[in-house]
Amino acid sequence: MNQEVSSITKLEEYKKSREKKVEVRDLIKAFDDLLVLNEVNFDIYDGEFLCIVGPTGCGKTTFLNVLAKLLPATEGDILIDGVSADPKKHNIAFVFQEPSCIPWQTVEQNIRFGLEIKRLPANEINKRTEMVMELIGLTRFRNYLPKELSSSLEQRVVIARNFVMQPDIMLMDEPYGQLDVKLRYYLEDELIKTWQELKPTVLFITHNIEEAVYMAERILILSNKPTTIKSEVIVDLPRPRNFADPSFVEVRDHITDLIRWW
Amino acid sequence: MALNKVDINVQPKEEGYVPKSKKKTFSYIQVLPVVSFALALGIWWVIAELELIRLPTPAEVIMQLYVMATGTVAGQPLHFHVYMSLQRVLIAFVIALAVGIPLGTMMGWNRRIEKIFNPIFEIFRPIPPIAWVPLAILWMGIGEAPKIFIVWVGCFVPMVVNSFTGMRYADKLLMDASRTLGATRSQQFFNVALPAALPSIFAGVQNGLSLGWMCVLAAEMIAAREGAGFLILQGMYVRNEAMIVSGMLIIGLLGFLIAIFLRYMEKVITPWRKEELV
Amino acid sequence: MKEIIKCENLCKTFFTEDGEEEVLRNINLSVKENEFLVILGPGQCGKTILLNIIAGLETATSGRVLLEGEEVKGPSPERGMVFQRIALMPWKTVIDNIELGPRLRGVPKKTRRKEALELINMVGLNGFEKAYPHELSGGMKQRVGIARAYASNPKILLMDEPFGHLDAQTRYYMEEEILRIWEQDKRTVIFVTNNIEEAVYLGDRVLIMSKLPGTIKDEHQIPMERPRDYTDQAFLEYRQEISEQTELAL
Amino acid sequence: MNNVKLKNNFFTENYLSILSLSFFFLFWYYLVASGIVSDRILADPITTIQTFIFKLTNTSPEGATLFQHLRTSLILALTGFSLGAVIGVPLGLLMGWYKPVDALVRPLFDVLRPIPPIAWIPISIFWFGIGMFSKSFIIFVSAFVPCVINSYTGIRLTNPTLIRVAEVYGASYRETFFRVGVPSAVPMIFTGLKLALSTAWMTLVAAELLAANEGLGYMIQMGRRLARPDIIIVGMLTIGAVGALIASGLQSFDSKLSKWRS
Repeated sequence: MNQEVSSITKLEEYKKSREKKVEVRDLIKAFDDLLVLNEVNFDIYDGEFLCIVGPTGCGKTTFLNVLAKLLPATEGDILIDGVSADPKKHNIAFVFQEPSCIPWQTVEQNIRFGLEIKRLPANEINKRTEMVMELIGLTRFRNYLPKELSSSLEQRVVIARNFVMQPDIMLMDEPYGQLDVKLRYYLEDELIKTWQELKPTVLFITHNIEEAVYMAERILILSNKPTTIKSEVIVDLPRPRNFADPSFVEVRDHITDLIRWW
Repeated sequence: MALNKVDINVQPKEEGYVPKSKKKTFSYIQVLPVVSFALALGIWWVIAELELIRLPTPAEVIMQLYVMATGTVAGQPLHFHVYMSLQRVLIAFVIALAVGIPLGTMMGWNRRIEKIFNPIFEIFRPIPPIAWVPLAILWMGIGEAPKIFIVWVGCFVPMVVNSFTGMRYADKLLMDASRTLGATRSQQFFNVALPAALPSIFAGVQNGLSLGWMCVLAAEMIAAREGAGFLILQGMYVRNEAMIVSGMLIIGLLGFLIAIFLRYMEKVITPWRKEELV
Repeated sequence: MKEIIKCENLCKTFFTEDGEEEVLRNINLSVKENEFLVILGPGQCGKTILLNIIAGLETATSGRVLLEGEEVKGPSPERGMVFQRIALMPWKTVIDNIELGPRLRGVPKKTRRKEALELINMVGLNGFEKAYPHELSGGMKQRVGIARAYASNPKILLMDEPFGHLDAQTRYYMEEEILRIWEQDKRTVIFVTNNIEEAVYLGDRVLIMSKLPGTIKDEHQIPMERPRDYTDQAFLEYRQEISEQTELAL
Repeated sequence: MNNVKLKNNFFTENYLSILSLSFFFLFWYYLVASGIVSDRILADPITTIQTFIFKLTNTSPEGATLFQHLRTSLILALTGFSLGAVIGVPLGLLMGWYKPVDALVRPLFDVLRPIPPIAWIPISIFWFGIGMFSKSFIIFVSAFVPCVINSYTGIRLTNPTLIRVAEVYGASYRETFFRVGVPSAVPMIFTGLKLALSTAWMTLVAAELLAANEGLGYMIQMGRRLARPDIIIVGMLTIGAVGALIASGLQSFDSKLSKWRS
């Protein structure tokens, strides 16, 4: 029982100590009469690394598209800093699951793509581009075309392109889903390092519980369709985390029990 | 308004993603085609009436079609002209099929055959089929033969080119797969290479037929007493613009029917392919 | 147990205009009957070329491949192959694709039809006999690939990263499926992959290949019983052990 | 399947081609020299070459040198072709991107599309006589249709993920047209241009055969009237060679521009 009580107070303390960045209010999404998102309510805190765990095909791509305002919600809204989210006004970043490098642009041009749309001054674009390429180790590849890159390198370019926007909210749709475990851990470490450096608010969706526990400060668990938030867990393990150490395994098994969707 | 909480356990097919701004113009889209047709007819009528350029009114064209269908043009009824054009295309098309596709496939399959025939073929390939008209007339006079020869050249070249690329670039992976199943060289040809090349061969047939259809018109305009091409040229000589325009509509209709026939044949010959986008 | 396949210091070098490229350097391996051997290596390490040489689709620069003691030249139905890009004949229905091998070898229509239906049942594709490949999902297409290889009644099954293109969820499911099929109709298997978890989940034994020029760097026995669990402690230890051996292919 | 011989010289590779070509020319020469085919309907290769050299600088017998014919034909073809491209490509792109334009233009276009360009010759001569303008109009029509179709298909095949990438960064639908739609359609636009060029070149010959007083089509027509097969063959080979030259020029430009395609 006490484990139950302590986790609630942990949640409250966690939330009190942070400022709200994104609020999702009574979000409903239905295609004709097929309900996909069923009154989704949660907040994301400034600079937080939030993971959302859900089975493939639980409407998570629709969920992210609605969050990014690529798809209109049937009901309810998403607020950034209290204002209704709008790609034109806010800086929304989205790392898609499928490869999304612009094939005819070099790595450097890809990274500048978002900044040019936002019409930032040239020197600001150059400064940020150099900085993020240095941070993610892509300087060597600046003139490569996407077809000359491996799939993991291509995904790092996409991530760099989104970090460089200094986004209000960075949505990530299972970016490492296809990669091998060794490569995945390497890229997860790099992602955490970059997040700690640039401090954006990150919403990372994945079906892999180990990956979520490895990276998240907080985890939301989605139900099966029609999707809603089933439960919420704080992960306050010290970093860098080790997937074999007992407290990690304990949190992971706890979340696996909460999910029970397969 | 609370939506009814529908308990669906089947895997829902999420709606194909349509960029959000495209969606909002959905409402008046259906009306536009009708508007544009009405607009076109209106503009045509106005220009014709005001004699801006010598253009027959739609009514005159319909009248002309009626006259030609019932009466005769240069001594022959309309359906005769159409029949002659189609007959020329058909004969040339069949000969091109019989010669072009085997040559193209063999050149694609066997390097030696390619080395022998390709150089000669490459000399004649860039020459547009209509450029053969003078030589054809010099060789065969102005009867049926030169016209069929020109249409044959038009059909032949695309068929050879497409059959060749279809065979040469057949997916190597499928060849490997058949080899692991124990296929001999000839089995690979008939069971893998040929079927894999079918879509490309069929594209050659389509290009060939549409090119052939163009060539018969040119041949008929230059030296013929009958045929669809002759019809519109005749309209020009007798300065009857209604006849030219109705002739063009007939040619357009025939071209359209040929295209429909080919699309149907594509379903029959290669039923296993996904629907193309456009 | 009987030895089915043996490779004796296989080497492969490609001679192109701009110089030579050594791909494989003295590969020695032997596979026991009904063993599930996994060859694990980073992206570019020649593991696919090694498999193609064993299948007879490519010839080695030097060294030999012995099938039950006899040297083999060129492909043969005893060495069935499942490809990463699946390689089904798009113009044939599922059942015709599976019957292709037997038909090419002249097996009478009735027997090969019966066998094909049994295989369709084995790989769980009942009801899709008449479907065309473009109507099937990735996982289903690969099941047809597996059934097609089994239809040649092979002594050994060579699988070249068969689940490389599937999404994560389908991949986990197909790994279970291939083991179920393999338990039902045991054959010797050489399974090539670049995914460590897949190697530990599937293999009786895992060979680790180095980057170009590919050599066999290490070997690990995986005596765990099946079905194995991705999250159980022993599994994680094997995964960690092998992960340290493999080279990171960024 | 084993590795390619290191050094394969030109002769051993193509001896068959050389043999077949020489046989072809010898057979051609033998046909005329031996009198099987009268030299009034076929010129042997030697005479053809002599006429070619002669025509380079002489205007007889049809009143213009080969260069003058070529110049007239090229000017005509390229004006019609570039007009067809300059109007056809943008229209095709707009039709593919904006539903209203598609709905408005498509019906008209689908009616005119099946009419082969050559069928426009009589009405064009009827309206504009046999001058430069009339022939340019015919060639414009022949180039216009393929440009529209291929540009339309090209932009319709844009990867939807790339559209979402631009929209997430706040690009308007119009801006996405320029930043994503048009560049991704470039390879197909070139397919259209190549097709338009070959159709234009062919239509030009037809137009010149029917009504012209200069140009390559006129030259081969006069060759027939004056029973000069050598002039016809020189004209035909020039038409073929120049057509192939322009096509390969376009091809090299295309491969430079769309080298990003895998």
